[in-house]
Amino acid sequence: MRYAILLMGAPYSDQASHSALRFARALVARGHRLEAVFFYHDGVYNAARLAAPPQDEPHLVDAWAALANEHRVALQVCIAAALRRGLLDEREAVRHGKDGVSVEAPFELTGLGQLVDIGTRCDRLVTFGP
Amino acid sequence: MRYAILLMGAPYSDQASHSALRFARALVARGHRLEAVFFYHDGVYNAARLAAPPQDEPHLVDAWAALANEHRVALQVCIAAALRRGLLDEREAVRHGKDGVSVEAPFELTGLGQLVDIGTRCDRLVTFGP
Amino acid sequence: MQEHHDDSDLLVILRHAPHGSSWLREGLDAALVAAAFGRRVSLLFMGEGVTALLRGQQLGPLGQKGTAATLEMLEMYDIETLLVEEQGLSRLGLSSDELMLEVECLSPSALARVLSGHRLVLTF
Amino acid sequence: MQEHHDDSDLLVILRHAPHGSSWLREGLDAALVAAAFGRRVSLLFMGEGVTALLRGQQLGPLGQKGTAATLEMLEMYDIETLLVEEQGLSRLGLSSDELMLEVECLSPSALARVLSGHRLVLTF
Amino acid sequence: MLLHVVNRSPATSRVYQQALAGMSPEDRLLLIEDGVQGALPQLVRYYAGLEGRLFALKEDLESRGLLGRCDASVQVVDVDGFVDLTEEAERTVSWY
Amino acid sequence: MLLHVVNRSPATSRVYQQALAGMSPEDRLLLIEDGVQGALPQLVRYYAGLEGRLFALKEDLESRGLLGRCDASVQVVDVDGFVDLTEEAERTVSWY
Repeated sequence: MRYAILLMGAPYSDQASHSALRFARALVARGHRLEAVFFYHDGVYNAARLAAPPQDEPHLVDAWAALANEHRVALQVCIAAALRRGLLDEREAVRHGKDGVSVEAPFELTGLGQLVDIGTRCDRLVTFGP
Repeated sequence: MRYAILLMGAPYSDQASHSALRFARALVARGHRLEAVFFYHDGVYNAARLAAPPQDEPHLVDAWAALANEHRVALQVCIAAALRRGLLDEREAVRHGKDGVSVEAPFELTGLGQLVDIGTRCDRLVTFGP
Repeated sequence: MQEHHDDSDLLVILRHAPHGSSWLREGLDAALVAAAFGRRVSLLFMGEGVTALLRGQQLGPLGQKGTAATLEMLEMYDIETLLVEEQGLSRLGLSSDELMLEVECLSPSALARVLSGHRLVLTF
Repeated sequence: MQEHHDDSDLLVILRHAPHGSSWLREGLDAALVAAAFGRRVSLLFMGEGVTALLRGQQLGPLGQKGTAATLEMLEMYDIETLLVEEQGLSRLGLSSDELMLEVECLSPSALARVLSGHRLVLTF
Repeated sequence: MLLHVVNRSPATSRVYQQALAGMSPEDRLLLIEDGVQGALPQLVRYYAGLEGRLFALKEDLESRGLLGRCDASVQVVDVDGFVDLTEEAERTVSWY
Repeated sequence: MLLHVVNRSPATSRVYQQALAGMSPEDRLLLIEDGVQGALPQLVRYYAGLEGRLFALKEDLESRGLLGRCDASVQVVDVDGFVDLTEEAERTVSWY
């Protein structure tokens, strides 16, 4: 089946990101297609490329990136939720006159329309809240 | 009296930051001394220097900086909570080999010992949670 | 009611009060975008979310807008199905005629039917 | 008990379960740092926080450590006053002899006295 | 005397129980943010026994359209009154 | 048939009430994260009437030391069982 995940919890604050990653890995291991993870509300913090967790803790940002690269999962970050929280890719940094970048590929800033789109297009949408 | 504030809520997610700022302004208007705001848990996200909220919304990061500059309030960000959430100043960026900076003055990364210190040293500590 | 809840619909459940968090606004944003993309959208106000519909809301502590103005625009977006959890209202001692918009009150059994009747459900 | 709650004390209230959020770990970190700085620290486990003391905890979903190992180090930090809300335990059907550390159970009236008796209270 | 601050509604959160459990007979309780819902006549019963010691933040009532709906037993204070309360109390304990 | 997912404990949150309100008689409920506390014998009464339709996530019970304490009426599933449940249900609705 085609799945999508909606993640709304911040990493290192709530278990939501851990639960979503565990579920995502189980999905692909079972042969399902995970089309996209959509990051909204505090879930957008999962895209913070500068995250430097202690060595003995899971690196969630890297874990999402690995999942995306291995299984062609789109990592879609709500642009409106991200901008106000200080998460900008290079294009948005230029557009807002900021001298720094806090989001990079495979995470992509995108509109809420994508959430509606994957929600409708996929067979299953599973939400992980904080 | 000497006050300190402990802020644990993310900006743009919960009202905690708004409540803390409003309370801080009322404090200094009344002639109290606000020594420090300590940012912990998701409160550390208040220090995200790249935040780009819509024009018609309050800019919380700038509002904290203005308060700090006008009233000599220390803005102390828990370094352990900040690093895992992707908030690094220049020194930590170098130390962790990251090519970007997401926290700048007047916010300063500091240890939890500072929280204990201001909590003991000030006459009042008021916590704003998410 | 049946015609509102066919299989092409999106149900957005709003469970949070205005000003206290961004949940309400972010849920409404999702609803507005979906409507702009041509989806038929229903809103369900549950629990504390029913307070979003109270009259006389004002700016937040630092002058931020809140959500009342957005709710007033729903009709422009063709979002016309506004459902309210009856129990959510009564728990707060409110009645539907005190609300700023016309809504349909749902009994507990109707609530479950509404959830089953939508193709996509988003909880905020 | 009185000697534990003099005016130089810090009370850290832990109200969250392990693994579900970072609150418990962040509260414990504050307690450990305060103890390392020479403060006398008491811990109060309230509500869901009492589950932090259950035996047999294991790694989290992605292999993260949890907080049980930290709790076992409390004695090394001279954090010896471990208070548990009696009601928090009974609400979950637990009793204090099922816990991994020796604790003092507090009745509702004792709870309020403990809060009043500390110079600094941090709620997590 | 301590000031306790609650920012969640008793309609959906049980945090009010923790605050009440931690309160001494002379302590005060201030409702802020979503917590001001607790000042509604229908919900104020959760705070029975706090007569004269129960406060709610005016600005948060106002922004939610709740100012006129507040139960008569609740003392409404603005943010300056909030500062007063923290001055008068030895310590402030927040429940969220 | 829908799958409802609850991640908060009925000991401190009233979210379980919203999930129950949204459930049809054939819907299923899965407890995850802090929600697995609801599988304790003392708390499972909040889910009365869900016999045969109440599930709890094994890994989250295990990491909390709760696996052996689970009420007999709760069906324990691991994360693969979670995937099964989402396959079998038309939709998943999360309450948090």
